[in-house]
Order: sequence, then C-alpha cells, then structure tokens
Amino acid sequence: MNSEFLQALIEAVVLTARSPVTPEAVSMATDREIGEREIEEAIAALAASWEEAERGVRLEKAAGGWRCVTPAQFDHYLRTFHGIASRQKLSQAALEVLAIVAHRQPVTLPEINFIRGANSAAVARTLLDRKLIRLAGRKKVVGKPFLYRTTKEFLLHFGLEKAEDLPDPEDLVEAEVIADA
Amino acid sequence: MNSEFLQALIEAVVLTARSPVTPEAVSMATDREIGEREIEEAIAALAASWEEAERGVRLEKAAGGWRCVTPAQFDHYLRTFHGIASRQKLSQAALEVLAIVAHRQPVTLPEINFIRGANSAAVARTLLDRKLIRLAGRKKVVGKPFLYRTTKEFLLHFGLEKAEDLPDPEDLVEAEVIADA
Amino acid sequence: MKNGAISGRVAAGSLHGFRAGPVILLGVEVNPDLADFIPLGPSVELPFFCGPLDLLLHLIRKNEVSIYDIPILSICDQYHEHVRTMQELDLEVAGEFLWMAAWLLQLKSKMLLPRTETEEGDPREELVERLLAYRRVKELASILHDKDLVRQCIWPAGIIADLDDEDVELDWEEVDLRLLAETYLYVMQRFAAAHPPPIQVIPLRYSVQDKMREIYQRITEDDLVPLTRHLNRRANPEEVVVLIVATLELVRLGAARAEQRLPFAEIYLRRGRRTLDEASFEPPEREDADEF
Repeated sequence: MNSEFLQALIEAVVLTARSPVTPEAVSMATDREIGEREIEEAIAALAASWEEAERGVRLEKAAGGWRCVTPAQFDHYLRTFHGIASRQKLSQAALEVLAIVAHRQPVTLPEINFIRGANSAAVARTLLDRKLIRLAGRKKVVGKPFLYRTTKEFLLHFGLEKAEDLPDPEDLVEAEVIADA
Repeated sequence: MNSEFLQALIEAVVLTARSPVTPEAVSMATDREIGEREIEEAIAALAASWEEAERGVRLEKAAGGWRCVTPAQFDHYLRTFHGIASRQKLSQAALEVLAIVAHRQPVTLPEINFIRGANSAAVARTLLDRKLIRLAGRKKVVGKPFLYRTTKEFLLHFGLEKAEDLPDPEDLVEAEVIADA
Repeated sequence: MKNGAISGRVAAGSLHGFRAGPVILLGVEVNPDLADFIPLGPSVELPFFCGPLDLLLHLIRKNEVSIYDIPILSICDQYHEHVRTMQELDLEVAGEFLWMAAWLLQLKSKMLLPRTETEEGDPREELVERLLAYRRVKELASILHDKDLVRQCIWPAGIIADLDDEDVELDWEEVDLRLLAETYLYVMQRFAAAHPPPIQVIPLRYSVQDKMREIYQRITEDDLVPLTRHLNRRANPEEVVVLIVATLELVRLGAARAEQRLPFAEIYLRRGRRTLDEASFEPPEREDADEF
C-alpha cells in the first residue's frame, strides 16, 4: 500500500465515520497490514495538508481520535444552506400529526395532542402554512375547538382524488392487500 | 469571494448535506451573491480535480444534485472498519420489478404481474421496505390499484440523475433483432 | 457499428447474467453453506427461473429457435417436462407455471388443427408479444444487476455539521401513502402502550368444588358418564375449563376413574374406589388467606 493510497483510505474512513477515528481502528481495517504508528503519521500529514490549503474540512484531534469538522468561516453559509434544505423536509412530529389528520379527519388539536401525548400546536401551524392541512369548522363540544382536515395539496402529493381514497392503514401495511388492490 | 474560497465552501456544503446538493441551493446560501452557473462550474471543477488525484472521496451527480461518495476500491476496508459483513444483493425477481417500475412508472402491481407472468406482491413489498420504490397514488380504474414509482433512493443507489437515464430496453432489443437478421 | 456493439453484448449472454452466485435449485434459493446437507436424492441441479416466461425464454434460447417462430409442439413438451421435474423434486410449483402449461397445451392443440381460412393471425402472436416484452425487462434488469454490484461498493460520505439540530427529517418527496400509514399505526401503538386498558376484575362464576360435587353426584347416580358429551353441552369455555379441572381432581383423589378404549374415543367416568363426603368439596384453607 503506497502512502497516497493510505491517505486516500484514511480520508474515506474519516469522512464516512460517525465518531472520532482512532489509528488502531484504521490499522485493524487493513488487517494490521499497516501499523498504528504509520497510520498516526499519515493522519497527521493529511491534517496538516488540509490545514495549509483552503479547504472545506479540516481534521481535528478529539476524544482519543480524529474527526472531520468544517472551518468556522463557513458557518454562516452552512446555516443558511441547511435552513434552505430543511424547507423541503418534514420532521417526524409533523409526519405524525399529518398521519393522524389524514386517517382520522376531521379531528381537533386536543384530540391530536391526546393521541400523540405531546403538544402539537406548533407542528399543526407548520402544516397549515405548508397547506397540507386546513381548518374545517369547529367541533360542537366545550371550547368549540377547530377541526382539521387534509387539503387538495395533500391529495395531489399522494396522487389521490379524494380523502376517502386513503387506504386503511392496517391493510396497506399488509402485503396481501397491496397485491389484491 | 475568490474561486478557492468558493470551492472550499462547496466542499463544506456537500460534506455536511444529507441529500444531493443543487447549485441553486448553494447559490441561495450565498444570498444569490454567486450565480447558479458559476457554482455549477465550480462543482464540476472540484469533481474533476478530486477524480484526478488519489482521493478517498469523489463527487457524483445523482438524483438532481451532487453528492460525495467513496470510490469502490475502498469498499473492503470500509466494510471492515464499519463492521459490515456483506450486503444483500437484489434478487433477479426484485431487479425485474425494479426494471418495470423504472421504465413504465407509474405502474400498478397487476401490470407488473402481467409483464413478468408471475406474482410480484412479495417482491414489491421488499422493494418498498428497501425504499427503492414508493406508492404514488391510485390508478383510476376498477379496483383502484396502487401506482408505483421509483424513489430518490433508487436514483442514488444506481447513480442516476433521473430514471429516464436508464437505457431504453426497446433500443437494446431492437439492436439484437437487427443483429439476428 | 454502435448497434452491433450493443447486440454483441446482448448476444454474449447478458441474459444469463444472474445465473452466477449462490447455488440455486429450481424455485428455491439455497444457502451455499447448507446446500450439501439438503437431501435431494439423485443430484439434479436445475437453473432457477423466476417465472414461466423466464423458463420459456430459457428453452427458446437453449433450442436456438427464433422467438418469432416458436416450435410450439417441442417447446410445450419440454416445458411440461420441466414442470414435471419440479413437481418430482417436491418443489412448490407456483400457480403461474401451471397456468402457462395450460396455455401452451391450448396453443399446441391449435397448431395441430388444420388452419381454417376464417381464422385470423398466428395463435402464437400473443405469446410472442409477451415474451418480447419480458425479454426487454430482463435486459434492463440485467443492466441494473451489474450496476447494483458496483454501486454496492460505494459509501456516501458526509460529516455532521455542528450547527444541525439532530431532529430526524424526512424528504417530503419521499413521503408516500405507506409511510403515512406506517406512521399512523406507530402513533396509535404508542398511544395504546401509554394508555393500557384498565384491568377488569371478573368474579369467577364457576368453582372447581361445585363442579366436583356435580360430577361426583352424576357418577354416583349413573355410574357411567360420557365426558366429552357432557362437556359438549357447555358452550362457555370458562365452565369447560373448570369442569376438566374438577374431573382431574376427582380422578386424583380416587373418587372417579376415567376410561378410554381407543385414542380419541369417548372418555367414560366411573365410580372410583373412594367415597367422598360433603366436607371433601369444601375449598381448601389457604395459609395466606388473611393477607388478602
């Protein structure tokens, strides 16, 4: 294994690792073909070369190993980028509220809160903003809470004509029914 | 912003992004200071320079954006490092169903069954579980069968920008017929 | 020459691209480690076909005949021979293989009949069309297979930005009906786990002692009690359970004998060697009774 290949290997390892990488673990990945000392040196050389050039990542020693971090000067841009990216995303909480509204509509916020065991007001607002759920009158009980239903946009996304076309969740998760349908 | 800084910024963005990065999103992260075209060019230049040198990662265009992946030659070491014994290969039946969905999407299970001449419900379920296909509404025919489409995960796994990039099987077979004649 | 190059690759047997890999017996995928231990009688190894069209294409290729002019008579016989072998090997033959067998038989009989003027077209036409469509699928599947092998060796790289909040986020594009349904079921299961139904205390309606007394009296009076017939009159499972326990208890005490001549025959209860007095039917005193 030449030193270029080793450096590339280390790069692949540190960029796919989820926690700090120790020279020992890399050595074991090469079946001990390369010793820990040699790997430690290669990592240090790699860290130094990344430090010199203008790079989007650097290697830092932390918690007994090495890990990749982004230099601080990119923070502003990264924050903006991830903010934009998250606009096309749905949190698990939002998906849960949407699933409850879809399968139990019309349903009130207190009912959603009760089922989820968590306050869902902020999530419901996000879903309202994204036009995935809508207000559909008030329930005639004490406090007259608003009722929620799914929207046209919701149906469009799931390729449905009307909310009644939503399949029974139990059935959908069973293979046989997918086959029969 | 000089070009070195831009390349480093792009590196930081693609290495922290969880899904393919579009030049548009990077441009928005710079408050449109840098145009999409310039960013596309910078990404392409970065991808080319990583390709040339022996590097542990490369940039590839897939599912409408750019993402960072490791070259195949490191697979053995990475699997040892991450402790993953082997991966499940897709069965012939699964590949056939995938081929039909990729080529004819949106398509229903009865249609898939007819083309394959075999029941494909169990296979479709496995592919749903592996997130290679997804449900995309119902067909407006008797019984309202579910429609299937390929996913972003499918594009990423096969390294495609879009499903249409797969070769048209018509062309392949026509070529063979011409050769037969 | 572009076409020629492609056809060369196709003709070079990319349709067989799947055949390598684990030992595959017809219709059953066998773990290579276990293959040696599976008793199969004479060693018969058949290629794996993932459907009747797959098998038909194989036969056409093996016989080196044109897909547009299939010799139905001989292909039909070979197909049936193959399905018979599958059945002899005790492999589960999926219905679709039998359905194709029936179709081929029908085509065979049509081919044997003299063609009439009124009849239009070739009876094989539909089969040819389906085979062609399926061959295209196999071709594309073969390309995906090769890609799958290479792509499996690729790892997504990425580091976690410190500024990210760790909330799991889903790509809205990837949210489909199934994920929505799964999420709903997950939420409802979590709800059910957090709100277990209140435990209902149902008083016992039948006591073993009462039943012991009842059976004992019947044995004493009739001397012969058919147990199953006696049980069958009771629809309530709770009562049936108590009756069986009571019967076993009587047999244990020697106050009754149970006889069965043949397996599954009626069980008869007779008087036992011991005579019981009324006190024997009182519930036994429990030492810890005070604690409750």
